[in-house]
Amino acid sequence: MKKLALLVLVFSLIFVILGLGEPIKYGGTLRFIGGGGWAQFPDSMNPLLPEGGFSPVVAEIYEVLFYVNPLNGNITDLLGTSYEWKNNNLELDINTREGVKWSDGTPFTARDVAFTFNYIKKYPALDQLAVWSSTSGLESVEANGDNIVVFKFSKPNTPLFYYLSNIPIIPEHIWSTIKNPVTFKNENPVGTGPFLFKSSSPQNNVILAVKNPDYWRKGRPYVDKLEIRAVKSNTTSLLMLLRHDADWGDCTPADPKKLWVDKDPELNKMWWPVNNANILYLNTQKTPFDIPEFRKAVALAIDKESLVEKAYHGSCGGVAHPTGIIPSQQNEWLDPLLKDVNLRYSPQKAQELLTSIGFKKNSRGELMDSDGKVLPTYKILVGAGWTDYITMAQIISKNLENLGIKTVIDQEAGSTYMSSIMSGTYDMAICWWAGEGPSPYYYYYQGFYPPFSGSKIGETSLSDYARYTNPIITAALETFSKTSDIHLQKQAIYAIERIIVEDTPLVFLTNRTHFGCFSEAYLVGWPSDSNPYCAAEVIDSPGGAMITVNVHLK
Amino acid sequence: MKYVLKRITFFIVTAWVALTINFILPRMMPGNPAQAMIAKFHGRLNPQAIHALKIAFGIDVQKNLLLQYIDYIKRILTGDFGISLSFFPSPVNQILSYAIPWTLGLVGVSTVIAFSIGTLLGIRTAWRRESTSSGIIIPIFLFLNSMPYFWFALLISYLFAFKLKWFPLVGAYSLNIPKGFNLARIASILYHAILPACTIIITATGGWLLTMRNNMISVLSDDYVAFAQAKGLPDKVIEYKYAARNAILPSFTGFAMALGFVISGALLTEIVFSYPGIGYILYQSVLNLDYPLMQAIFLFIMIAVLTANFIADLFYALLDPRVRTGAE
Amino acid sequence: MDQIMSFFKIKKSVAGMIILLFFILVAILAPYIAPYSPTSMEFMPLEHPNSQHLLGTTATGQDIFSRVIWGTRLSLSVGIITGLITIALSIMMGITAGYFGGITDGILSMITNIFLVIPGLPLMIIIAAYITVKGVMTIIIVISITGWAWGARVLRSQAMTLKSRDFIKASVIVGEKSSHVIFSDILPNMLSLIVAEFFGSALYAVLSEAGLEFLGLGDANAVTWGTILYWAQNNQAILLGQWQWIAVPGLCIALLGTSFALLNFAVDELTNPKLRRR
Amino acid sequence: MKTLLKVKDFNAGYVLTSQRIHAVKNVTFKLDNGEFLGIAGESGCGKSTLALGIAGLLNPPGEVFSGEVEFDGKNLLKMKNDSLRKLRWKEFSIVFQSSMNVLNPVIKIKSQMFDAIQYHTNMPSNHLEERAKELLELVNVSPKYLEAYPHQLSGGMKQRVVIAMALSLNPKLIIMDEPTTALDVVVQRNILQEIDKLRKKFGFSIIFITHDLSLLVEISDTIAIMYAGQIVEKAPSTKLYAKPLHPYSYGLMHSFPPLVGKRQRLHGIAGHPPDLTEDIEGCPFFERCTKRINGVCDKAKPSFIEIEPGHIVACHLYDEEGESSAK
Amino acid sequence: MQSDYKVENILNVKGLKKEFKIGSFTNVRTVHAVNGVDLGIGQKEVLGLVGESGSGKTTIARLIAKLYDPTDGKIFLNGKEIPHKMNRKALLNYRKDVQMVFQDPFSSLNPLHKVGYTLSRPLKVHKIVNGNNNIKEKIEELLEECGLTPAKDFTNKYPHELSGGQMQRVGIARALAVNPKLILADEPTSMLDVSIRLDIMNLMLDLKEKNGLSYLFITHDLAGAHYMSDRIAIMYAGFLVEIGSSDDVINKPMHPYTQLLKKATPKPESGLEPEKLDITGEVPDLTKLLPGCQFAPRCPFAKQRCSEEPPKMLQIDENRFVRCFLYKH
Repeated sequence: MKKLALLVLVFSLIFVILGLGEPIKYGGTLRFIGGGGWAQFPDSMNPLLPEGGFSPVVAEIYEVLFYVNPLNGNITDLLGTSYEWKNNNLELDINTREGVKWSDGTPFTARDVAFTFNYIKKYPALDQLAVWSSTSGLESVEANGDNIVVFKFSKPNTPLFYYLSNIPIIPEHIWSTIKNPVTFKNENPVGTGPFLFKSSSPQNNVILAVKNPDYWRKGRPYVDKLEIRAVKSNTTSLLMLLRHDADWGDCTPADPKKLWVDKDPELNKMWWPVNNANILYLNTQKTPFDIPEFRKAVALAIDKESLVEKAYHGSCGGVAHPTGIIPSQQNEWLDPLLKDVNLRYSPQKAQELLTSIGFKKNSRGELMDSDGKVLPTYKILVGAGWTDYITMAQIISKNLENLGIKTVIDQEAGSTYMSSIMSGTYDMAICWWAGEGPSPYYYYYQGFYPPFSGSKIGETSLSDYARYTNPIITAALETFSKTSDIHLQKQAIYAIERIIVEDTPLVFLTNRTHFGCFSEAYLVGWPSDSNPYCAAEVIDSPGGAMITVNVHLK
Repeated sequence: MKYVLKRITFFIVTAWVALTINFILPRMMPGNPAQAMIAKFHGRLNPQAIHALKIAFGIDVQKNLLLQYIDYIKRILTGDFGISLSFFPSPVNQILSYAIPWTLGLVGVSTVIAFSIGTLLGIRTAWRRESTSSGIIIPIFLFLNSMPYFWFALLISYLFAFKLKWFPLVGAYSLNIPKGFNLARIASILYHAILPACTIIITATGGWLLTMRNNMISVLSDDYVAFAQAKGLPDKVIEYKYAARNAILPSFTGFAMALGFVISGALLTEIVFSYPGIGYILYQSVLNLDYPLMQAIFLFIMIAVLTANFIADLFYALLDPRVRTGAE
Repeated sequence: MDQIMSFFKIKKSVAGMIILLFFILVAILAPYIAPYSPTSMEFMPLEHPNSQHLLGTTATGQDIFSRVIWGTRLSLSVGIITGLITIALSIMMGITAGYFGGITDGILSMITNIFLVIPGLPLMIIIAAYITVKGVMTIIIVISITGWAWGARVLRSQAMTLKSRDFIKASVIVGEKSSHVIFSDILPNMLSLIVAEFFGSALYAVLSEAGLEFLGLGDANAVTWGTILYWAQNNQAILLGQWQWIAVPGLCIALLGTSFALLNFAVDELTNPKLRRR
Repeated sequence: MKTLLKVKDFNAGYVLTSQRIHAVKNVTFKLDNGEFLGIAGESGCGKSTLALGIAGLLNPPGEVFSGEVEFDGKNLLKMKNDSLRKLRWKEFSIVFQSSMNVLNPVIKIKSQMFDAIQYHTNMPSNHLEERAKELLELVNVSPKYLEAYPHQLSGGMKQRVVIAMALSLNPKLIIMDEPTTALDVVVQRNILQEIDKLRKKFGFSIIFITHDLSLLVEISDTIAIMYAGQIVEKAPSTKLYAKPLHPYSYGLMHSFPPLVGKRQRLHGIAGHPPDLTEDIEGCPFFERCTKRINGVCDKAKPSFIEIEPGHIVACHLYDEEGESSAK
Repeated sequence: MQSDYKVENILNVKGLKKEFKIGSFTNVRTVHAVNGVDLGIGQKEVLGLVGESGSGKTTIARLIAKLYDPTDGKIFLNGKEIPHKMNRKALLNYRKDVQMVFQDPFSSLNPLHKVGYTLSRPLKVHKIVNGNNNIKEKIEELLEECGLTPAKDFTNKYPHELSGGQMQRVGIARALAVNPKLILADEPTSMLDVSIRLDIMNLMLDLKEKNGLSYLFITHDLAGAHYMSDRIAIMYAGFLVEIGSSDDVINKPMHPYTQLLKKATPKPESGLEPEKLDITGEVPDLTKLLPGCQFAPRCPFAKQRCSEEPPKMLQIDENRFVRCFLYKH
């Protein structure tokens, strides 16, 4: 009898193990390495400063309401458990999680959430996502009891949910006494997140964090420790990864396949999901860039395949779609009629288009406008030292030369580059979409919404770098933001896409990606195409924090 | 005393001019730190953050340049360098305090070693001028001195740290060592410093060698050396007490300058070895238009150079009585 | 004449001349030596050295050998032109200060000292980062602005020494104008020092250019040894097994630098009476 | 009197990459204990090379080609470097031409006085100070200057210090190479007076090299006249002054306008010395000589003739052959 | 005021004074190089200026040559006062009359220029002759005049191909090129070999006769001064202490310093036993001007008064002046 019982026990154990899969191993250290971007980790742990303004460990300490995966819009509940739009989308109710405690033991309530939002209203310097800006329509945030937060709007703005859910929530009982939160460094952070700050060594550029034993998600995180390190060059971070001195790197090997994956395909994994696009901005406030046919001709004249190959060794997620929509959002948001539209490299078509608007080449092969004037030499603006952009510019320059358009490459230091783009003094510039989000709305909104555009050259254009606006697009954007009905939103997006394809306000070059290099030497559970629980964001963002709670020992 | 006064006058005037240049230069350039931030994050930063950043950085209101200048001078005089923009909101002083000790340690010690080796070799090659070894040593060091030092750093880092794994790839010390001042930590620091120090020493020694050699040869033809010989003194005494002691004097100014510039760090070495130090910080502060940090570092460098010069002059006076007593 | 003859007797100067002449020849003959255009991206990327591509190809499919050959032109020009501009600035500041003395000297020396005290590389970074038109000319300007002060100091003291020589006084008493005294009496007598300083500046220029390019502050679009290194490093050439991509341009810089250093050394050796081998 | 120094067939010069300068040719002379020998000659006549060569201080490219130097019974040229070094300063010392610059500017006088004494004698350090003070007092320099640096002394004082140093080990011979040329006449006279006093006191010999013949005839016992690397005449100073035999000596003697007496036109020696890189067939003075005998003087080297005891001359005018053809 | 100012002199200086500042910024000391010197040089006269190094004799020459601006005092050329600051034209005119020969022939010729070029410059600058051929002719004439024959051989030579004496002759030819009235000769023979010195002095004397020149002949050698000069002036510590005809000063020196100089100078012609000196030869410190006579600390005849009150120049007879209290004041 005893023996039988033992046997049953053993079998049932085996059954359990087989049935539930392998048990996850606990322990170990997750070693992150960042290259290039950080000269030195900021030692501030104030989560309300802009990204990069705080120590990367902060994202592991402070949580947001929801993690909205920008790749697919999937929502992971964090401090929020559900939300509901009410009153013609003029009110948003968010239910907050019960039983969560701040790391100092104080219970977390909806009042902390309301406090956080009202706090950044009071200190505009902390409102990094501009949720309180005049265009957002947000009017008030109040707690309704311990578990509900009510957001009231003066006009409907459903896309704001994405930004609202991305604000790190801070404990009222600590922050209410802070005199100047803008320069507050928050050296003893108290949060609700999966990790607790342990120490930092600014000299070595290393930050250590340990698992929060009282974290509300039972059993998470799997690893005991986080070791976050920055090195001063991209190559060094790659060398660290190759030496298995790091498990996860935010590094951009020139050719990630050859330099990383192929060196040990068993262990070396990369996932570079597309999150943005590289765009050749044509300054539409300057002739001839104000002529749609000219813009389209430029688009057709550029060998985008070659850009993908030469500038990115094929690992940028391919040629961008003519609408600029990233691939993972195309199934849902791309107008089916536009599915097969492309602006494939065709110098001949480009030539024809130019001829159609009266542009001709002269005997020396220089392009003349319809008045017979030779086009001047245009500058292609890129950031100094950005090799991918410089390579693209070199190719574009050669491509345009075939059309008879002379260009030179203008390499500017970061601030000058951005200033030229924003003030509209550039001719052509390679840059990115000035906005990311779980649907194309966010790109289009930042890219074409009139308040973000400068009315004339010299006037600041906050994010509409091409300085292009279109009443149909404006109307469509407004329709989208007024509704929470996905069908209506889709129609609005389709309308915008059609304008873009027709008018070519921007020349889309290649896709852009996040750069996740993961090593399975010690840890597994990394995000991937088959398990895209986040977008391989860097560790200092809510998306990065998703990775730290998901990886575990092999 | 008058000598000191004179040096101080020069010190102050130079510092003032340099400070002013320091103030004007970055402000002549287009763009602002908030835009630099946007560029730096390659699209990761929401463009709407510009507004918030400007408020945080205090650049939302355009102030009169003169007022800014007065404010700037005032701040510097009170030792308040403000808050860094690229490492917002860390105070500039704090960032410097993280970086400067490492720079001083690595670059300073390497410079001293390079100077010592170079000077010693310079003495020897000058003394044994016609020997074959001198004939070989000089071209070798000329070559080493002509190498781009970052290139050399790349090669040795790849070879000795990555391939052979004899040395660590990055950092200033190992993480697995208990905090505080202990032997293991010192050993670890030294271990991490070997490769970066080697790049500096190997590429810098040649310069000192040549300077010292030329000084030494000049001195060797001086009459007091011949006189010492006539006195029947042993060669070593002549070589060091009579020749080297005098020949080293002109090297001091250069050495002091070099020591002063130690503060500016060895940017490319820091990058290749991810070694902490002021060079990279300065580089970042420039790229990110971090005026407060940039200004502070420049000021520090200049003060260091001027101070080093000053000390060198005093030291010179100590070693050369002609200067001390004001002979012509 | 004697000096020129003995110049050729110093082995080091001959070695320096040979290396320099070699590079000058390569620069002049670049179109004939280089098999391909240095900017063409038409080849298979990352080929290892083979008979078609002696030094392999870059990640963007450029022929590295052709780039190194063409790069000689710009790198050498940067070295020489910067050397010339630097030495011209040094002469202007140093000799004017040394010859005229007095207040002129006071002001010019102060400026020189300030430029000596301001750290070179950081200043270069600042200027290079902010000059809005990127190009080789920028690099030349930047290095010249930051590099003339040492030379000026040396030339100033030399001018002061020369000024006390009797033949200068003789020229003054004959009634010569200051400009004539400077150009006919002072400058020619400092020629050897100027030549030595020139080679010193050229060495400094070549190394600084490489450093600036390596940091990405130069014109990444130009073909120089510095940019070849920059692209190689950015493409992690060593990890790709493309050793030659990084080794060859670096070696070229070091060799050109060595030739300048050797020539500097030789001129110094020859004309400094105390260093001269009797 | 005992002979202290014998120099025989001494040849020295400079070997350069392109040429070889034969600066001292077949010089032979003797120096007695306590003798004051003056060597007079113009720049480039090889007098300094001779002095350095005797002392074994001719540094490359300088070189002693051949000859013998017998000092106190020891052959200096055959000696090993180390033993020669021990001899220097102790047995013979040398005071340089550029005596203003022979003191190391950055070291105290004291230390520069001590080191030679220490090296050669192992004198205990408490005695060193004593000795140094004594030496300075000998040359009329206040002992307080022991603590001074060279630049704090005037030129005359520096020269006195150097002379004191030369005396420090009681050498038998002091070679003085134009020790007073750079000094003003009054200072020069003062120092010479002192040297004379010291010589009488300690009895050392002096080889005194200068271009100033009028000075030399006043101070030295014997004078040797050098021209183009050779001694052309050697005689007791009184005799040389009264009757210079060699045309060069005569010319040199009359190149100094007299201070007192009537002003009258004098004439120097026309032309300039020969190039020492080339071998001269006959008499080196041939080109400039007013009494030259063509076909003799330019063909054969004159040999030494002792005209009177102690008065020797190398001139064809005085050898039999020359004399006959002159008449 | 006692002085030998004479209107008919080619050059007169009155109260000439020069101070140099040494050190810089805050550590300035003043060197009193020349302290109120009065001098006159007559037509076709050689004035010998004798003194030890640092006595200010070279400074006087350079002041007269307009290489320095005087701190105080006046210079008269042909009886006309010469302003301190002149425009280029006036200065050229002055330089045409007053030229200089330097001490060191090795340093006074630019080593990179041929003799012909060096000599052509004054001819061109002062437009003495025009046309290349004429210039060439004139150069050869000058060279021959200075004993450099055949002249054609010398025009194409570089200084290093010449001997010291030849270089000095070129230096004299250069000074002569503009037909000056006065030549300032700053120790022109002291760097030359003894056998050459007389030749140069003789050349200068011949040229004087031939061209009607005047010389200021500076030397530290009393015998040389005696040989060359009509009159001799003795300087000490920036002061003129004695002046008189050459024979008078040498044979009957009045100032104790002149007497000392004479004693110290070798003169085998008056007996081979050197005269004993009882004065130490320490040089005066020019940065500290003494209240009395500068020579007082060394003077065997010094009295109380000598260190309290500066002696004035005392006229002994028409040509003789001495600055000493030993003589009736």
